[in-house]
Parts: sequence; structure tokens; C-alpha cells
Amino acid sequence: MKDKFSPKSTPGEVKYSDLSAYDKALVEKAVRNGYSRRDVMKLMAVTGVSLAAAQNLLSTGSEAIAQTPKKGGSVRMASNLHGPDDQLDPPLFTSTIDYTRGRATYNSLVQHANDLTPQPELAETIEPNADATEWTLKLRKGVEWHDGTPFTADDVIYSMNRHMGEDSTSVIKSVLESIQEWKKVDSHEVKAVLNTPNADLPTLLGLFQTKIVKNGTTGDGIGTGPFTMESFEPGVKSVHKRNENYWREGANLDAIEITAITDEVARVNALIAGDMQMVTQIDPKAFRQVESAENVTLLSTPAALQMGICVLKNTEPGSNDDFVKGMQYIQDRERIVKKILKGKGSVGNDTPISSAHGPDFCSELPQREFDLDKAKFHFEKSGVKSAELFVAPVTSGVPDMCLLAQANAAKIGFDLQLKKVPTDGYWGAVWMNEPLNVVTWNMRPTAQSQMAIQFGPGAAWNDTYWNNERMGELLSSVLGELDPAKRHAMMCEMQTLIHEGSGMVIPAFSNINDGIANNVMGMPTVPLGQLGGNEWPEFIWLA
Amino acid sequence: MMMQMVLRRIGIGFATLIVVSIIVFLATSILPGDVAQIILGQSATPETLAALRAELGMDQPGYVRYFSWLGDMMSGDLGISKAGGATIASLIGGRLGNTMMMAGWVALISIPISIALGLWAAMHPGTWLDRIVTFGTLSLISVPEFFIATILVLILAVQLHWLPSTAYMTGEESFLELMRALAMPLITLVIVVSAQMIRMTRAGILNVMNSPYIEMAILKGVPRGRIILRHAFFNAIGPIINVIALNLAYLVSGVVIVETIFAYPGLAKLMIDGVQTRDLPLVQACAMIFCGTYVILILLADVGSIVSNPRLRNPK
Amino acid sequence: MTEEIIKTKEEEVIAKLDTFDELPDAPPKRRIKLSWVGKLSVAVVAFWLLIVVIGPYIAPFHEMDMDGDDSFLNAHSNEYGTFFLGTDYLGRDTLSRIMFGARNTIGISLLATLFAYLMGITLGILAAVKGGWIDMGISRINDAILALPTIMLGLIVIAALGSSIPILIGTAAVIYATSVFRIARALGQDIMVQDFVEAAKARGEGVWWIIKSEVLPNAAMPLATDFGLRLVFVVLFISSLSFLGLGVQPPASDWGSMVRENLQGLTYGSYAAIWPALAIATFTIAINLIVDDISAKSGGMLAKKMV
Amino acid sequence: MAEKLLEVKDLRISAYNDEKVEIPIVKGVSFDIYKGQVVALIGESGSGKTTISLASLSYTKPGLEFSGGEVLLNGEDVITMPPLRQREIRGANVAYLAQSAAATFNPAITINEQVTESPVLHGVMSQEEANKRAVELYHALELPDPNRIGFRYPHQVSGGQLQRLMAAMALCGKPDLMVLDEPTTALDVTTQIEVLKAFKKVIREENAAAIYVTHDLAVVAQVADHIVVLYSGEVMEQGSADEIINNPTHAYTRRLMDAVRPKPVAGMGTDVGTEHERELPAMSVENMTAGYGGIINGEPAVTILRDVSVKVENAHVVGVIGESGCGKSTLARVMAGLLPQAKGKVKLEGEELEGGIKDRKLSELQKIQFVFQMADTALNPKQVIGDILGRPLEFYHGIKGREKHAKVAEILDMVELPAEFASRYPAELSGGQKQRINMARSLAANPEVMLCDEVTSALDSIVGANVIKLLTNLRDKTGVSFVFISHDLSTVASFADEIVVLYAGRVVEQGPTDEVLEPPFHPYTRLLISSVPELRIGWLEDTMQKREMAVGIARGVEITAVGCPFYNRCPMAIEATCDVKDVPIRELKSGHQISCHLTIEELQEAEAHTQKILHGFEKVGDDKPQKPA
Repeated sequence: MKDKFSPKSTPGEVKYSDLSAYDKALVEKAVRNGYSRRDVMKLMAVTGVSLAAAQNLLSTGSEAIAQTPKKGGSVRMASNLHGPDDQLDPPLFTSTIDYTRGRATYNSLVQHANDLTPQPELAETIEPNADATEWTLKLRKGVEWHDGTPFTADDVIYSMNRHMGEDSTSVIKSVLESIQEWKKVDSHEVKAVLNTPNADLPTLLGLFQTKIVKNGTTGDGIGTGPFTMESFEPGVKSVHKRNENYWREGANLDAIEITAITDEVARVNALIAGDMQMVTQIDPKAFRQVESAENVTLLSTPAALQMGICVLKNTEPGSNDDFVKGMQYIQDRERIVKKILKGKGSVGNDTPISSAHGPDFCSELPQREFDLDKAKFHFEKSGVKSAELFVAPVTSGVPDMCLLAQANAAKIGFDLQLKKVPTDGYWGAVWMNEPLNVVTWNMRPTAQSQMAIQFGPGAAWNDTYWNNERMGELLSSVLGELDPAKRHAMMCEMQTLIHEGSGMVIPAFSNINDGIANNVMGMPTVPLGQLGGNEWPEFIWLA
Repeated sequence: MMMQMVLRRIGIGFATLIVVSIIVFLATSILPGDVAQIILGQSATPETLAALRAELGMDQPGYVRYFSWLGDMMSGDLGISKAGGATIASLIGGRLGNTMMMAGWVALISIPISIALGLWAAMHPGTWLDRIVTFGTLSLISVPEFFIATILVLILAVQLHWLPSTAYMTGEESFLELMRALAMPLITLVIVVSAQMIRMTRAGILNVMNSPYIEMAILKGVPRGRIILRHAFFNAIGPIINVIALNLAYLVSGVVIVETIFAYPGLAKLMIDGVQTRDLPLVQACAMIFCGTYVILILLADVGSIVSNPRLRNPK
Repeated sequence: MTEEIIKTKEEEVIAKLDTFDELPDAPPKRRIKLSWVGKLSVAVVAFWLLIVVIGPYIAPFHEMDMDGDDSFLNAHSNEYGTFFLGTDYLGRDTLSRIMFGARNTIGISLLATLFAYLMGITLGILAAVKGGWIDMGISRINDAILALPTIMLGLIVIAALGSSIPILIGTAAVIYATSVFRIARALGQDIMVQDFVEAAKARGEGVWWIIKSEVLPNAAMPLATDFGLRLVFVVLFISSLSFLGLGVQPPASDWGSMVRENLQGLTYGSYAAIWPALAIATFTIAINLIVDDISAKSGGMLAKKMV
Repeated sequence: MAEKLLEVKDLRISAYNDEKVEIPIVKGVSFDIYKGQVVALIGESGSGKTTISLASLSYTKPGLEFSGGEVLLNGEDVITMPPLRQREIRGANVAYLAQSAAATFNPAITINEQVTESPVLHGVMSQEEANKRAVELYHALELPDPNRIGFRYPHQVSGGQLQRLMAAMALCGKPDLMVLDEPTTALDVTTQIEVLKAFKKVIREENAAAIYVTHDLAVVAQVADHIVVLYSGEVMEQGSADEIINNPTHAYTRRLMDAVRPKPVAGMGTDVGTEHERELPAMSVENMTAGYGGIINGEPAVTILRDVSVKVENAHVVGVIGESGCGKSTLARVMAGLLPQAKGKVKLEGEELEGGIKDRKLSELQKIQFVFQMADTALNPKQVIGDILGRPLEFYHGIKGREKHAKVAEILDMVELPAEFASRYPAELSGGQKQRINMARSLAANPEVMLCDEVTSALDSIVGANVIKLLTNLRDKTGVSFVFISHDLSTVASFADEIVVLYAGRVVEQGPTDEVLEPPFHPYTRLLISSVPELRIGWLEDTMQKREMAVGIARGVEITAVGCPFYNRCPMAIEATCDVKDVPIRELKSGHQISCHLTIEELQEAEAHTQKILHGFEKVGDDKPQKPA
């Protein structure tokens, strides 16, 4: 039989199947909302089971939801951004709408489960050598491209090579730098040779941009994915039909239509009015509207979607540590989460790692609190009277967060000017250029990759120009470290370094907030992106 | 006489278009942040940038680019979209169709309504019905159109579920389904545009109403209906045509906000996207289309009012 | 007896004739008389202009204080004070933001319109008086700018130069100078062919004197009425830009963006978007009504005689 | 006498200002009209004559309201009748004929539709009948091409024709009563009398009653049976035409009479004082050709004046007369430098002047002042009189401040206006007062020559007369020379020293007033003289029998490059000569010139002939013209 994708689960006493309808519903809702501690507590209250059991129940629950699908039907999904530059070429994917189309059309070698553990996809097995410098991938046999030709190692070599070399325009070129070359072993086996050990390679092979395209093509919509491309108009919409001879069990929906509604008000209205079954990026302003509408659900997935302020360390005023401290202490973190994120988020501790990263999160690190006196002290010590912060709506809540910071700064006589700039051209012109700017990062699958990409000494996207040798050592050595305790210690040290030394201000992590119609079932909850890390096309079904 | 005037207008039209092309070219070339950067986004590195820039041919001097661009325009070659990589013609094609369809329907509905209401109001000046029309239209042109649009959505789509909140077209719907899909933006635009045209029609008529020949008509015992329709209207037709032309131009180029709110894939929205992705050829092409439409419409209006003027139509 | 009366009457008449005390055949020019609607409108406009001046000083809160109990609440009060018009999406006091916003919305529009008039009139009159190639040149450029959709133009300029209040004012001014130009030019041309201008020419007066003391005084009134309409357009233009996120930038409040950012509240009974919308409407409608009231004097009199 | 058609009893009409204060316009007027009777309402502007006449259509101008009395049409009160009834009587029972046909014809609708509109709408007759009737009327009104003129648009026919077409429009519905509001005031004399004739004819034939509104007694004398003399909304005097004209009792009526200039004859010109004599003429124009549009080798695109020579002696009044479009205003504009000539010279005190204002010296500009026809448009409504008069003082003579004030007062006094007018706006003055200011402005420049363009034609007769009086005084006081342009020969004749007769851009006759008004006449001068209405009942009939009238009139003015421009209207035209050969200038004594192909003798002979016809047998004048032996 074809093996089926499922989130790995530890066996536990309580089974989803033996729950009452009411509890099932509860579990379902919890799963939908990407279960938070609150949900777990609720569950424990209801079913009177242990924490572990509840956790397990929820995961099996989500499995259960995914297990009882109905075939047929179609959905419309509206993302928040699109334009004439919409892409079908994976290496150039930059936006949710691209990722979603990619997910529907292609496959990667590896896929992320809800708990971010890498699962085999086009690669059946991924075996590292002793020091994790050489990885052997056995490719799935009998997979066919939409045009009927068989999928082979050549496709993989071709696709992966497009992320390498001088003239590569791949978005994740730098992320895959550790790969030296791809070797073909036979028609269905390849080798990845690394220049440094990297235990996280499998995770990287699951990034949105690593989708496998047909040898020699540049993303013309021919993939191995669960849906075939019916039509594609950049900046308008794309229509996808179910791929009937998909190598896996196959999608439940007959068709999906993917579009975008850039106006957030209109987007929410479209969802509630029933014109769209799924929309991304629900603005906190609209939470109440969505929650109070009876035909739709607000899908809020806890994730390390950081709302950050970059204070460049290589220039005034960021080069002054006290200024950075001041910026960190004027952040009214609780209030940001309560007022701006309306509770759909978590307090940040000026590190990019959140509880969503699981065991690698350093819970021991003391939380930095909102403290105007300390802020005043540090600002005065730094001698800086005013600063200009460049703000773009990089993700919902960020501008408001800055407004709040400005208001607080004003209270202690510090003049924080906001220079609002449009998102277009922001990443090219402002980010990593202006001394103070805002940033948001899609959660990376591992704590290591998350920190490496932002804080690796000399990393291309080290957006606070904070270069710390110790950090560098830890980043590389942690990949080789297999003992959990030691690994956690190293993780903690790194997070402490960032917390203390970097120029990064991260007052809060936003949940990923999307809206779906109530009859949409089996939503995955991968926290790596909108709508369950864009994994939904293959798995959802309509009740 | 008449011919000369018409030809003169056409000449002016051409001159304007040339100036427009220059302005458009300059305006677009002052946009900061270059396409290469936009395309590469977060992964922009010096070498990839350079590579892309060269490929996009962004290194020649301005005037060279202008003339080659103008040449291409003339020969109908709108160029390649820098970001998408698709030909601009293909990008614009469908959008233009949508825009024209929308504009067409709105015009079809609003022009008769406006002229009828405008004339009717002018026919009964000072009556409370006239007051309602004037004040109503006045209020409508006095609030931002996105407000009108949103209120309509909240009532008709979100609350009553009568109409879809977005103009989402699958492409294979029946005529009725299509009308339903377009209903919301249609209604919004009809309201916005009609308000303008009603006022102008009324004003135009009342303006003529002061002429001695109207008094003469009254003294001849001509009923008000005929005074308005036969005596006043034909003398006020010039300005009225002009207003209609302006509103049509607006329908083609000015409906950004409505297109945004209803996610209607029209040309204006495309241009906005173009600006945001710094897709200069795209922006230029759209701008030229808009201005072209405007110039042509105004031209037609002028010719129309020339032709509608008997003094010019049949010389002594 | 009666003869005498008649006699005296005759004498009166003749006396009148001899003292050249003829009846003016044109009644003395009346100053603009406003209907009650007009007067009310003037009051409304005056009120808003007052707010522009004193608003920020009498506002109960600062425009960026997030002191409300929660966002999107209607009128309530707490330890910080009373929120008469409720709070916006960030729990800021709507009333205060409207008061602050008046300065931006009206202030910017007013300035923009003023500049538009400066440019439009100068060039328009110049074109009218000079004629020939100067006229041709200016008119073509003007037409060209007129041909560009306003929002587009604004979008491009602001995308290029960033959105700041001076830029906003400049952009709006240039865009609306075009239509002012047209009017000024038309008026100028009409006035230039008047006999009293001919007379001045015959006297040998210079162009500038003619413009200063013959053309401008006579163009003033029609231009003034048009100023109102133009102002309204600018207000709406600025609001539209705010809708596209290019208008006045936070935390500064302007009515357009206030409507925009609080629209969502409508669905669950928050008036946070309605109040600023009303502010815009009252201001613009009032101006329009004043203009209508003034121009109504000229039109429609005969129309009322229709049967 | 036939039965009463219209009965006006104590009619009162008022205006209401913004404070709703009543301003009476018509103060209790009563008169009757019988079937087939023509009643003239005569008075000057402000007398309320038009307002009263409109009342018979149950209509008041916007801003006016009936405030008392009644107007019975066939016994039915039109003031109180319901709106729909009002509509019925308008056009069907009472028809209105406005002063300016050019303005009252709808430019966008063909003449025929407008003429037949009313009767068809009222169901008086079918469209076909209406069309037939219209064509009949066109014939009756002696309109050219009567069968097709109806298909034209108003702008395609001449003013005189439009005026007659308007009569057709009024008559088409066979109304009981016609209201003619100054129907001939806007016309040239030569056109006026034929229009008058046409009106009279149809009114007779139709046996219609009419209210004839005018300020011109002479015209009234020709058409009216009954005359009502009005002044500021009150009846001064009324009675049969005969009574009023031959022995008026009311002083105001007599004033009106005086204002009517007698038939122009020799000896009217006032003799000139000698104290201002100088050897050089103040101003002169020599062989001047001018026109509009680009000048191609000395010929303007549109030639208005051709080869004109005029001399203006010091302290003389030169009257330039001619019909509208003959180029008399253009002559003044060229002299003032407003329109540079294409050919020829313009001289000031013997010095040749540059063509355009820009090229002329300030002193030259100051010496030549132009007085515009319409004071309403010639005075900047936004300036007070003080500034208007002060400007030339400042501009030419650098007079400022208190001195300026004093001077302004002085000038106001010169034009017989009180000094406090300095603070008024033009709109606060009456027509006559404005016209005085208009002239005062030129006086302020202290000029040598004043060019007065139709300064009296827009004014009421009495006011006009006063202005003329003023003008002569000024000439005597200051020694200014006047070029007085007018279409009204009698006005000019009454005080000009020389007369220049312009026709179609050519000088056809010029010389001392006495000479010009004595035979021999240029045929056109003859036509003019005989066209000036006389305050004499029956004058019209007599005149119509004169041959030269019977011919000529129907045809329009043609501006020709070669030959005599009057050829197509001249009763004595010589085929193959007048139309092709350049016209010789015949010198008579003392600078009296006539440019005509006929010799002086022939002209003398022709004059005698005319006189014979005039005082000989009665004979309708529409038989073939025959050349004098």
C-alpha cells in the first residue's frame, strides 16, 4: 500500500476515538486553533487526563481529523499579497501565495510535520554519515510528473543545483551554502556532500523554495504534486485540479483556486460573506469580527513569528549598548500581546526563539520586563536624545507596536520618531540599511537555523550586524552535538548572548492568524507559515 | 470651419500625448529602489543584483531609453514585465478587458439615469424633490468613495448575504452569474459617477435656462417638459458631453480604490502593483493607456460639442 | 385743486430730469445673501476651522494615548477620563483624534489648495494675457498632467519621494493646479476682451497693471467659489491616498485614515469609523452648500417661471 | 369702436429685495385696448413699459410680482388665472415680440420649428397648416426666399430678417393681441423702416391688436392709434396718437418730443468758435486700409476699411455715420491704435503715427482718447469712479494724492456730476451717468482728439440729448476735437461740423455738414436721410413710395474689392460700370466730396426726380425701377 503522511505521535492511554462527540468537538477546535497551553488545560479539565495524555490526545486528535476525510468539493483561498511578479519557479518564491501554489503543484524531498520533525516526502530515507557531512537520499520510485514522465534523480540534482553557484538567483542560496555538491548515485539515489557538518540538513530540504521541478524546466507548473495547474494569471488567480495519479493517497478536494485580496478589510469580508473559504493574515483589528461570525473560525497558530526592531550595531546609535537596552525596556510586552495582538501571540524576550521551537527554547532565561525607569536610565547613560525608526507594515501589529513604543518613550522624554515607509522596496532599501528598522521573520524549522540566519557572524542576513565569535562557534558545534542536555545548554547560551548583546529588540511573537470556513476540516498546524505552513492543499477536506 | 476646428482638436490631442509620454517616462524613472532588488528581495547580493541589472538593460542613458521606449510604444510593443517576465501585452490584455467591461456597464447604467434625473431636477427647480436630488448627490460626492463601498459591502454582502463581497470571476460563469459577481463594484461606481453627472447635467441645463430664448419659449406657452428637452437640452449638450467624457475617463483610470476593495482584476490595480514592484515598463504602459483614453475621450467630447452646435455645423 | 396736484407732479418729474437724477437702470450690486442653509453651512465650516486652530489644545487626550479600556468601545469612561465618541482600534480616544486630525486633513487641504491657486492663477492668467506660444506650451503640459489619473500621479510621486506632509501638499497642489489653470485661463480670456481692458490698452497700460487692477479683481469672485469645490476635492484626494496607505502617516491622525483604519469596527457596532467619516462629510458638504448657495443666485430664476 | 380686447385696471407690480421690502415698479396703471387697435407704451428705461406689456401675458420678469389691480383679456383676469390657463393664452391669445431677435431665437432649432411651435402646441392648427401659414407670413413680411428661409438656423439670416421672422413667430398663431417690445430699436434706420412697414402691413391685414413698446416717439407716430406715456411706472398722459403728437399737454411728453431730432437738413451744424484755430489738422487719416487677420502684401485677410481718408480739424466735431458693419468703429480703433492699419497713414498734428499702441509715444496716446460705446462694459465694475478717473491723471500726468482728488472732482463737475460720485461703483450709476463717467475718463487725459463710438445710441433719447449737449459744451470749453461715430444721421447732423458717410468700408460722401445735407446727395446718403423717421403721422407711407426705397432695401450689404460697394442697392446703378470700375471722387466746393460714377449733374437731376415723385401723385412704390432720363 502507499504509505501515508502522518504527524508522529507517542502512544498514550486515551484514544481520540473513545471520546464523546462533545469532547471530540473540543479537541477539534483546540487542534484548529493550534493548541495553546490554555487549550490543553481546558482539555485536562474536561477529560481529566494528564498533560502528556492531553498533548497526545490533541495530536492523535489532529490525526483523527485528518483521518476521516470526505472526497470532493473545492475551496477558494485568498492570500494577502500578489502581483504581476507571482512565481511558479520555486527558487524565486517569496510570498505565501507562491508557497501555497508550490505546495499544491510540487513536492519537496522532505516535509515538515506539525511538530516540525522532518518527514520523508520524495525522499524515502535520508541517512547521514557519522559526522553528518555526507547525506544519502533514497528517492521514491514510481512517482510521475504531471505530464506522465517518471521522476528520477536527475530532476533532484537539477532542482537542487539551481540553488548553488555564482549566478544562482535562488532566494535561499545562502541557507544552503553548507552543501558543497549533489552527486547522482543511481536513477533513484543521490548524495549531498557538505563542507561543514549539518544535522539539520533534512529540515532545510523542506524549505518552501526547495520544491523539486522537472529536469530542465524553470517552474512551468509541471510538478509531482497533489494538484495539476489548470490556469495561472500572475496577480489575479490560479486554478488547480486534483492530480488523479498522485503517488500518495491524494488530495481530497477536486479543485482549489488561489488568489489574493490585498485589502485586509475586504479579505475578511470575503471570508465572512462566504466568497472565500480560507484567507491568510487576519489583522488583530478583525479578530472579534471573525470570532463573532458563526460560519467561520479564526485559526491562530502559535509560532515564532517575531515582531522585531533591528538596531544596527555597526553604527550610531545602535553601537551604544545602553541605547539598545533603552529600546528594549520601553517595550510594554504584555500590553503589545494584550492590546495589539489581542492575546493571539506571546511575549518575546529579545531572542528569535520562542516556545514554538520546542525543547530548544531557553525557558530559564529571565524575561525582560517593561520598565520605564530602567529605560530612562539607559537612554540617559547612552546620551542619545532621539532616534528615527523606519516602520513598514511588514506584518500586522508591527506599526502599532512601534506607535506604543513611541508613546512610552515620550513619557520618559525620549523622542522616538517613526518614519513610515511602504512595504514595497522595503527589504531592498531600508532593512539592513537604516540604523533603526523593523523586521519580521517567518519561523525557521529549527532553532539553529533561526539563529544562524539572523545572528551567524557574517551571515548574509545578519540584520543587526552583530558579529560574535562565540556565537559562531556555538552555531556550528551545536549541529554536531547529539546529547539533548548539552545541546540545550548550548542553545541557552546562544539565546543569552543574543538577549544580552545583540541589537535585536523582539518584544513579542505573533501567532499566525488565518481564517477558514467552519466546514474546512483536517487543517495541518505546521507553524512555519500561513494556513498550517501552507501544507493544507493536500490534506484538507470539506465536511 | 467645422472641419478645421475638429482637425485642430486632433492636433492638440497628439501634442498632449507626446507631452504625456515624456512626463510618464520621467515620473516613472524617478521611482527609487530598482527592480532587480525587488525581484531578489531578501536574497539580494551584490553579484546577483549586477547580473540582473545587466540582463534588464538598466545601464543606458535616459534619453536613449526614452526614444527606444517611445518607438516600441508606437509599434505596439509594450515590452516585457521586468518582475513577472511575461510580456506586458499579455499582462494588460485581460485586465484591460475587465476594466473596459466594468466601465462599459457602469456607463450603460449611469449615463441614462444621470441625464434623466439631471433633466428632471432642472425641470422642477426648488421643489423638495429637486432638493433631495441635489442634496443627495452632493452628499455622495462629499464622502470618500471607499467609505461608500465599504458600507455597501457590510450591508449587501456581509449582513444580508445578497451579493458577493468581491468581484471574483472564474471566467466560465453565465451572464447572470457574471452580473452577480460584478454587482457590488458596479453599484458603487454607478453611485459615485452618477452623482457627479446628475449635478453637472442639472447645472448645465439651469445655466442655459437664463437665456432670453428660454423666456421666449415660456412666453410662447411651451410646456416645461418641452422647454427643457427641446429648447434647453440641445444648447447645454456641449458641457454635458464633456462631463460624461471625464467620468468615462475616470472609470477607466481612476477606480483604483474600488478595484482594491472588491479585488477586481482591473488595469488600475495592475498599475498600482506595477508601481509597488517597480515594474516600470508595466507602469508606463498602463499610464499611457490611461492618458490615451483620456485624451481620446476629451477629443470625442470636443468634436461632439462642435458637431452639436448648429452655428458650426451649418455655416452662413 | 386737482390741476394743481397734477401741475406739481409734472414739476417734480421735470425737476428730476433736469438734475440728471435718473433712476439707475442697474440696481446697486447686492452683497452675497445666503439662505439659512448657506448660513448654517458657513457656521459648520467656521466651526471646523476653529477646531483646526484650537483642537489639539482642548482635546481630552493626546492623539496617540492608548488609554481606552479596550479597542472599538463606544462611549465610556475610565480612570484616564471619558471617551465621548468611544475608542478606535488601538483604544485611542476618537474625539481627540478627530480634533487633532482636523489640523492635518483641513490644514493640508487648505494649504494644498492655496498653492494650487497660486500656481494655477499665475500661469492661467499669464497664458490668457500672453496667448500665442506661451499659452500653447503651458496648456499642453497642463493637459498632459490633467490626463494622468490623479491617484496614480499621487501614488508615483509619493512612492518616489516618500510620504511626508510637505510632499502631500506639493503633490495635491500640482495636481489641482491644473484645473485651476483651466478656469483662470478661461476667465482671463473672457476679461481680456472686455471693453474696460481695451480702454486700458488704448491708454497704453502695461500687462502687469492690466492683470493687477483689471483682470484679477474681476476674476476674484468666480475663482473664490471654485476654491470651495477644489478644497473638497483635495480633502477627498488626501483621504483616498490615506486609503492606499500613502496619506498622513501615524501616529498623526487624519480623518481619511481614521475612517480607513477603523472600518472593521463597523461590523460589531463600533462607530469609530463613522465619526471621522461624518467629520469629512459635514465639512465638504457644508462647503459645497455654500458654493451652491452663492451660485444659485445666478441660475434657475427663469426656470421657476416654467409652467 | 370695436369691443374691448384688453382692459388694464390700476395695475400694480412690485419687486421684492432680500429683506422682502416691496419696491413698487408699476404704480397703478390703467388703459384699454380695442380689437384692431395699436396702443403704444412710450417711456424711457425704468418707466416700467416692458413690465406692463408682459402683464398681458400674465407674466412678470423673475423677481417681480403682481401686487394689485387686474388685467382682463376678453374679460378674463390673467393675473389670477391658474398656471395651465396661463400657458394656454400665451402664444395662442397673446404673442410676444422681443427687442433682440438675435437673442430670443433659439440657436439650436430651425426657424420654421420655432415659428410654428406655439400654434401647433396649442392645437390651433396642424403642423402642415402652420407651415403653410408661416410661408404666407414670410411672403407678407417680404422676406427673401420665403419658401426655404424656414429651414435655416437663426444665425444664418440677417438681423433685420430675424426681426421680421420674429413677427412671423408672433403672428403664426393668429393671436388676438401682439406685444411688440422695442422691435426696431436695435436696427439700422434703413432696415428699421422696412421692418416697420412690414409690421404695419401685417397688423392691418390680420386686423390684430397690438401693444407697441418703445422710447422712440417718431416710430410711435408711424404705427400707433393710441399712446400711453409712462414715467417710472406711472401714466403721465394718454390719448389718441394724433392728440399726443400734435398737442401734448404734459411737460414730460414735450421733453420727449424735444429729444426727437428733427429731420436732418442744412444749417443744423453748430458754428465753431475760432479761439482754438490752428493751422494743422488735429488728426488725419490718409488712404488708409485696415481689417483683421494676417496682412498679406498690404491686404488684410478680412478688409473692413478700404482707402479711407479723413481730416479732423482742431476743435471740430467730425460725425462718422453708416450702418452697422460699415467699419465706422474700425476707423476709430485704427485712429486710436487699437488696430494697426494695413496701408496708409495716420497723422497727429501733422506727425505720422506708428500703427500699434506699443509703438506710439505716451504723449501721443494721451492726446488721442477713445470713448467706448457701452459704458456698462467700458468701466471696470470693480473700481470706484474715483480710481477710474484718477488713473489717467496719474498715468499720463503723474498727478497723485490730494491733487488727484481735487482734479477728479473738477472733472466730475465738467461732466455735470456731483463730486461724491467719486466713491461710487459703476453699478450704482444710471446709464447716462455711466456714459458721462466714460467720457470723463477720456477727458481726464486732457486729449486733443476724442473718438466717441456710438456713445449715445445705448441711451434714452432725453439722456442722449443731454450727453450731446454736454459734448458740445466740452468742445467749446476745451477745444478738443471729436470724432463722433453714430448710425443716427439726425443726431450727428444736429451738432457735427463735418460729416463722413461710410458705406461698406468706403467713404461715399464727406464734407461740411451743411454741404452734405444739401443736394446733390450720394444715392446712399439720400437713402439714409429719407430713412430717418419723422415725428409725423403718415411719414412712413409717404417714404415707402420713394423709388430708391422700393429697390435697394431688400438686399444686404456686400463689401466689394472693386467697383462701387453700393452697386447692388443703388437705384441708379449703371451696369458694367459701377460694379467693375473704381469709383471716381467728385470734388464739390469746400472739401465736399462724393464718390460716385454718376456726375454731379446726374445726381442733381435724380434728386429733382425723387422730389417730383414724393410730392406728386400717390403711387405704391413697388413697380420697376426706371433709370432717370
